[in-house]
Amino acid sequence: MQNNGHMGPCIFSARDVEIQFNLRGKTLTAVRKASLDLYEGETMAIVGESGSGKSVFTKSFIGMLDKNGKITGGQLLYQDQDLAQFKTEKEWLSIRGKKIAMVFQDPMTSLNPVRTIGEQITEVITWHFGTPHAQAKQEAIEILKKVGISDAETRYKQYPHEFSGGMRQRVVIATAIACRPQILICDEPTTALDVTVQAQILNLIRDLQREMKMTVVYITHDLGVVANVADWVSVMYAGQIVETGTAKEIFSSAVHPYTKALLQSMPQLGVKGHDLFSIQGTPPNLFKEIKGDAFAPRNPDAMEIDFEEEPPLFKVSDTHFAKTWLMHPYAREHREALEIRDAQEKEKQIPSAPFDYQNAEKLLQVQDLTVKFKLGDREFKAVDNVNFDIYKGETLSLVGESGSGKTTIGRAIMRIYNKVDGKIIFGGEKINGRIDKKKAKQLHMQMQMIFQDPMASLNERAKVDYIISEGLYNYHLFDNKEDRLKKVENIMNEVGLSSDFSSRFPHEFSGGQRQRIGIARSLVMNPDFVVADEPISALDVSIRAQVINLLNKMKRERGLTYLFIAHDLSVVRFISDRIAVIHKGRIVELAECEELFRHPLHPYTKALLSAVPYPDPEVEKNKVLLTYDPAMHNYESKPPIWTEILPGHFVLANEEELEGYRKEL
Amino acid sequence: MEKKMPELNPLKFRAKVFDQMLSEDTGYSNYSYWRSTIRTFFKNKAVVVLVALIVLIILMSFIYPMVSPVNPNKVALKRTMWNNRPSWEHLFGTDGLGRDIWTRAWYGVRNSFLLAFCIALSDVGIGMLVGAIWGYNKKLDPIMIEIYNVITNIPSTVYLVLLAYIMNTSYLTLFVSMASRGWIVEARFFRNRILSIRDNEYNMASRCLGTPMRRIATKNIIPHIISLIIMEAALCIPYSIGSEVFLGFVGIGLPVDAITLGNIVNQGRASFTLHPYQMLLPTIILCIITVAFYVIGNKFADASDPRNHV
Amino acid sequence: MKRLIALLLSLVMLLSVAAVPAMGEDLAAAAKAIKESKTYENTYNTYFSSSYASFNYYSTAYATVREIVANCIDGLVEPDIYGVYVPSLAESWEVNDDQTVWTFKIREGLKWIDHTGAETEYALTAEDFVDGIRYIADPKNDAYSLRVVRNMISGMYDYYWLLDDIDCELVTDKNREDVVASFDEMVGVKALDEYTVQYTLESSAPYFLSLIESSMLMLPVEYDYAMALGDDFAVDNEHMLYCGAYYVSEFERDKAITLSANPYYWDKANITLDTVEYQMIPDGTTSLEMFKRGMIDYTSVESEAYDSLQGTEYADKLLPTSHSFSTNYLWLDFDGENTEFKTFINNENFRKALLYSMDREVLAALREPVDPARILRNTINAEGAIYDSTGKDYTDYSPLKEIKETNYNQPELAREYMEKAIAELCDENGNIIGVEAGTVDYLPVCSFDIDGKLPVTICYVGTDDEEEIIMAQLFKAMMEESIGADYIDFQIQAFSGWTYGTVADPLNYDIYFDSLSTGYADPSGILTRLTTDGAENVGCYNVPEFDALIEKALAAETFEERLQYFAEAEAYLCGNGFVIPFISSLRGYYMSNSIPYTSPRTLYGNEKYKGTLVMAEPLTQEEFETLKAAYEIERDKALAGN
Amino acid sequence: MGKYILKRTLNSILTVMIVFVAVFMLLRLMPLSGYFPPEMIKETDEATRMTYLRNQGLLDHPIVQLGRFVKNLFQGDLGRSLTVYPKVPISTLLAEKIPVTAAFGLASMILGIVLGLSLGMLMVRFKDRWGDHLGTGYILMVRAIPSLIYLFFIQVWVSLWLNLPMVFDKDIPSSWILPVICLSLGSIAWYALWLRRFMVDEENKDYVKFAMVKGFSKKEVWKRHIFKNAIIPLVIYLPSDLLFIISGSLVIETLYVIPGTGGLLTTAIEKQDNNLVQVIVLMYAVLSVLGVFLGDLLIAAVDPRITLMEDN
Repeated sequence: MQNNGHMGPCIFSARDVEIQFNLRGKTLTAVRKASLDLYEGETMAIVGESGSGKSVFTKSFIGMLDKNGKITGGQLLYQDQDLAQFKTEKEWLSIRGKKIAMVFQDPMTSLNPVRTIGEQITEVITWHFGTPHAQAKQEAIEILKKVGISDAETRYKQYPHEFSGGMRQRVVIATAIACRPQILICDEPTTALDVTVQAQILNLIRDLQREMKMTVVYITHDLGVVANVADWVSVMYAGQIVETGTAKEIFSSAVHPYTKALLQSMPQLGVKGHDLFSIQGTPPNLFKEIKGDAFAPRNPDAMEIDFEEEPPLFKVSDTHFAKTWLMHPYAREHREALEIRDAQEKEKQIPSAPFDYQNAEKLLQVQDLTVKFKLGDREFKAVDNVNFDIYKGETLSLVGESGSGKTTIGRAIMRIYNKVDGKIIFGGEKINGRIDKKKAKQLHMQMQMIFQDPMASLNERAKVDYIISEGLYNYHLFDNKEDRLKKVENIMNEVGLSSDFSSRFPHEFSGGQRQRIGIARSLVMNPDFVVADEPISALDVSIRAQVINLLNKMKRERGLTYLFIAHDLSVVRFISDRIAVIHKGRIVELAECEELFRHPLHPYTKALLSAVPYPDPEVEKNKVLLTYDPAMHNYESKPPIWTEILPGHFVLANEEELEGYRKEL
Repeated sequence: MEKKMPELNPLKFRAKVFDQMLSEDTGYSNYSYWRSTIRTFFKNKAVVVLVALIVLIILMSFIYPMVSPVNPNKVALKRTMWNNRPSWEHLFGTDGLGRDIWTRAWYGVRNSFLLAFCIALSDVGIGMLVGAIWGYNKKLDPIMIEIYNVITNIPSTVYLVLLAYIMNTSYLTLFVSMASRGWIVEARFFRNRILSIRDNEYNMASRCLGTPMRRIATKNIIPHIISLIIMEAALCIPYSIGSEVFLGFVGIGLPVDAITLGNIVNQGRASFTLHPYQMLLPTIILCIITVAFYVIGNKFADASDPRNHV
Repeated sequence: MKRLIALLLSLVMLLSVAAVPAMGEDLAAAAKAIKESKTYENTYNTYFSSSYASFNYYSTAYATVREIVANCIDGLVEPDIYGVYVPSLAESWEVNDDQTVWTFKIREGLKWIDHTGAETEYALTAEDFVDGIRYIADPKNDAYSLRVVRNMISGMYDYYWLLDDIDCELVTDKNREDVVASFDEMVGVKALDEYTVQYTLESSAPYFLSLIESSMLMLPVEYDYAMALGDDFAVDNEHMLYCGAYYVSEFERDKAITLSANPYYWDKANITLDTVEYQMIPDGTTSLEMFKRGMIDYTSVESEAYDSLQGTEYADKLLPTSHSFSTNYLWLDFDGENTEFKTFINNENFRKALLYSMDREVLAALREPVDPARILRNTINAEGAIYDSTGKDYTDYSPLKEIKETNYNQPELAREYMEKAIAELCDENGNIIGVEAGTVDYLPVCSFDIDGKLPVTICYVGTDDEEEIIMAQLFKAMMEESIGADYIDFQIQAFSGWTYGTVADPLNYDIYFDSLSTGYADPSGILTRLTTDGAENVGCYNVPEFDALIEKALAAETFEERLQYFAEAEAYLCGNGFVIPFISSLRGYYMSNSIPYTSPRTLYGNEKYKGTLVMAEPLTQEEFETLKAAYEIERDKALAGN
Repeated sequence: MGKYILKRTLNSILTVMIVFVAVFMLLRLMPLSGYFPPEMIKETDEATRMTYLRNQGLLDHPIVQLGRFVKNLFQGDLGRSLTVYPKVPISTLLAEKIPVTAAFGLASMILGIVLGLSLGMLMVRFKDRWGDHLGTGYILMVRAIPSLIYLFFIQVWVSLWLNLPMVFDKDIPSSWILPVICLSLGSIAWYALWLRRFMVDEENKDYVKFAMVKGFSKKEVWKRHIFKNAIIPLVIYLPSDLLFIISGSLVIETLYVIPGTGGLLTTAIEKQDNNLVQVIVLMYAVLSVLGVFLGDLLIAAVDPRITLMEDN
């Protein structure tokens, strides 16, 4: 344990690295003098939002920059060579794979679809170490076993499309470690995976790192994951490392305003009824030269100096450094004042009263809804007789993994899928199947939908003005042009966008802003009921808080009712009144939000809760991971029934299991 | 590792009032799809030259016939006027009947280009409409695929000879027979493109808002495939001119006194070894047009792909 | 004074006559010298331009097939090198006094040979010639251009249509087999004994021998062999038998044909070539190129090519093609829907205007660039084709001679006639009397509007063959220049060759480009078809005077009287512009490695290779002239002799 | 698997039948006088022509003719040609002509694939440098300029320059060279164009980045990963190309006088030889449908992702 808190020697150090791209004739400085030191056998997490330059920075370590980007300054010292000076491919080949390996985000496209996975691993071994094919094959099978792939011999000859997302990521990791690299860079390896699978992959990486004494660089935007896996954390913003330190220090005593803001805007830490702390605005435009502290324009408590001079790296402790003028002696009293204020606000926030269900009237009832899809000649049940009600003014969350049918339920309610079995009753009338035109028109105004991917849900070739007023055009909800423009302006201000953006095209906005346009488009029709299909899962942490606050504000002001579809339980806790957990097309448990967190009954709910990463290293370190295996219920003889075991707490179980649950309560 | 500390004014260490709009400024990148498509398109020097050439040739072929006194079909009775070498008086020389090839070439370019343009218009026009309808409702699929198979399997010569007989050789006949097959091929091409756009979320959003099909097509679908339409049209023109020349060779082409590049080239071919200039010069113009349109079509396709807007 | 001139004249005559024989001897010597000086090959390489359909010489419409069959199957008689008919398969023949019964004595001991050159068991007998007629008389065998033979041989007309009616179930009381069996009684052809065949004709036919030589239908066939093969008969060289100078030893469809000498041929001494190699060459430019590279022994030379060869080593190798009996003429529509043209064409002055409006030499120059006048022709029957018993050419008979010699290239005269015609047919401000505006429907060829006023709209229709298109445009230029574009509006329509049936028969035209050829040594071959209700009178003119003259000619006693009436009839037709012949359809020039005038002089049939001498290098013009002069002298001697 | 094949075969048979009947009826719209060459119409009178037509059975009702044609077809008798080669059995015609065209077609296809793929590779390896420009120039010349023009130049000038025979002759091997080269020009350009396009697409894929990260050099990645993925989409066209080597090219077979099937269909249609047209159209329809079907089978065999179960 050296004096700077590191276990092993420093094996890689990036000093004031600057990377520039020329894009559409202008140069963009993606990384502005970032420095980072990697020590042997440790896991360094780099946290930052999209556009902060974290993946560009790490890609420069192995010379994988895009063809229009180049390192324009600084050094990359590794084994007393300066990688920044590498020009020819031959030089990089001595590093890539053997010394530094990398794993990418989307497992679906990382493997060559037309070659067996075994071949893709063996070729690495033979290429680097020249081992004969037979022996290399054995090694490959060993590695496959090590990454947790059952019966590796048969799976060796299979093709990538025959593996699930999680399995494929395990194969990618196996390929990366096949040549025993010294440093493994993981660029958001689990973002595209479901929560339960993500937990298993994180455990796998931790075990491998300990076993092979590798240095792992873990890039992510999810602080929960950081808490789970990282020893050291560096926070990156607008192309600079603004704060670095041990995981414990960063989570407990963060110093840089951006890091503090990131931590506070985590939904898991939110207090119900009050707005989440959210960082205003959007990341800075890297085309322009940035003066002073890049975060200053978005930091309400910024000081004047922050706008003029770029802060140097201050030492907070032996292992903790931060690049903010707050650490300067002059700023001491300003810093203490802020700390006191934050503490006071913390106590003030008392959670608001839970939603009272006694005298709320039912807005929407779903009675044994089943949706079937035809795939080839086989029929496949996406939703299997689901029952639930939504009360006026509440937010019901529907949580489940990908492919569980949650989106299908949302679309069935919005009549996008029209051939469904069972009944959907809205405001007392049946709305699925054939209904007359007038009723359909009315429905279109009363029910609206918000979509997941901000990039795909806006028409690239239409101006924002048309996008928002598309609904108005359809039903001529305006008297004349001025009236329409007025309506558009109001709704834009409500969602926090300046009205002079209305003549721009969608691709000129950031993810968060595009999502706000989507929301504006729905709410301009002032609906009663909104289906939000994973509105925040594609956004960065800070932007999520903004959208959640916006949705809550809309609910408060307009008395909306939400069906909130998500796959992350922790995020959902803050916003929802009741939560329904869905698995393979069937709702397994439905309960009031806090009740579900206190007494999860169904094994699947328990497994979900245990897999969700919590942004506190202590909690994460000693958390035990439960796995759910659907075979544990024997439903052949006694089919499960949807019973209300406690008032408002429903669970799908048969007689025998119900007995067990009652004992637990 | 402390950097030398510049002397600082303690006064600066006070909170500055927060400007919300400054935080929203994302740096308006005034990137518009069409402007950067055009910019990438014309960045390539060769394209600029070819476009200029094409515009020049087409303008000349439309203006020259109106302006020139020479009647392209005027036959010279004196044998000395037949098969003259290119001279100042006859820039391209005269053909087997003493007609001025220079004038005939320009009439030919105009007629060939008009014919090819109409065919391109009809192929792409009808093709897009049928493709849109076909792409939009799934139940049409089996029937349309059957129609596609049948039409493409019937040899085009059957149409040509039959139409040439029923409607006697004229521009209209050639147009109908050449356009009778092109549309279904274009329709399939557009159907595949529209299928990939149709299932995007923004189309689903429009449907949720109750936007009628008509406006979804005009506002959501067509703007995305405009660049494809232009590319297909540009590529269709050289193809049509090429098949017109082929028809001339096979003998089902246009009426005899119609002046098209195909006819001139075929008439020149008969006495090629003796008077190469008769075929060579119109061929050069023909090649310039077909090559130019082919390059423009391909380069436009590359330029209209957002990935290349870097 | 007159006596002096007469004296002088007779002196000149004497001298020329004297000189002629002198010249004659050394000419013959010179020709003989040329022939000795050359070394000769025994294979002749030539080419065909369109593919050979099949070898069935009875039913094929293709001229190209006649060329092959003429060398593989001999007829009863054939012309010698001077055109005099000499015995071929028939050793001798005699005819009764009114030339209606012809009896031929067949050469004995000949056998049919097959495609390998081996003798088959089938002997050549008189029965084979009878079977030839039996084969073509049956409608099922689709004999081609049967009309002439069917009307000539007695009883064949009724036999043919009886069988046809039976096939169409019009006649039900008789059955087919009995009628076929009754062939010998009904039809006038009989095998008197194993080696004599006798033809009885409907009417006297002094030209019967030329018909035998030119028409394929008179050739013999081995009936049992043909019937056994059924549809496969003469499909390719293996499914037929040969009795001529050569047989088809190799046949590669659309590519190459090889004729090998028949080892058992009765006139073996006269065969100079062992094999004749044909190969397919589609266009003139390629054949010229291959001749230059020495790969073929003959090539035709188009007029453009002629100019390009000047100054090259081939300039003196270009030989003028010999006579062609087919004449190109303009056919006029007297009863078409285009009322403007109809009123004018029925006016004699307008027809005369058309006659004089064309500069025919310019048209002829398309085919004969050097001496276009050579191929001009103002008469329907070709000169040098039909001779009377005194050797006088039919076209020299008095009224036709003047037509032959008139120079029709007089544009001013054409304009005068036009003005006369307009004076007769139009009122003063140019509307044609009795003609209203309307649309003329000549579909599928074309449809256009007429305004009933000058200029007269003329719709010229020709095939889309390149040369005819050029000719059409020349007509337009010439007529609009001579008669005047203010008086006539000349429109050109082209139709693809195959739809002839939809243009000529249904009168979908005003002026139509066509060609007629003298089939055999008698003007009746064409003229009888041009009468008012004749098969060839597609334009529906009515010419009673012409019909009367034809009647008189047919009823004439002596051959000379017959020719005289025919001459008057033809002069009437051409002089009054009912039909406008203008050039012979022969192709300008050719180059060849063979000595001319050594093979039988086939006027109507196709070139026979018997006796042809082929050298290694091309014949020069001057050698050709000497040989031609020498040959003509001998020929006149031979013709006068018989 | 069997169910899929059965469905596809039924579907193909339906298409072939529709094409067959459509062409049959279209041909019956042509005029009766079209069956006779011009000289024949002048020589013979109307009645004799009617007899000729009746003998060939052309006067019966089209449906009867269709029935008779199909009946003969099932007995393996393709009938006889009417006007192009009167009375010559079509089976002998095809037996003579198809081998010649197929020989040329096969030679040019092989040449096309070998040269085409190597040109494609050259263009990708030297992307945006001389290799690319050379290849694009060639493709431009072949695909944009109407083929008639440069084929004509080649026949006249190249045969003179290299003194190769201008016309095909089965006894002279050197006479094969020019026609095969001309025939293969088109397919060389086609294969080069598509290989380059697929290679460039694959180059931007994620698995290529991951392969490079594994430490393979660019050349290595080309060889091991990109080439195989780029070849797969081309495979689907191979069966059709192979089957259509018997179609021959009208232009080249006319210029070089190759007695193949190149101009057969066009001449047959012009001369209204119904029997011949019918057989050729049937043959081409069966081949094209078979080509597509085999293409799908081949791609399913080569590309693991595609299985025959789900309908495409």
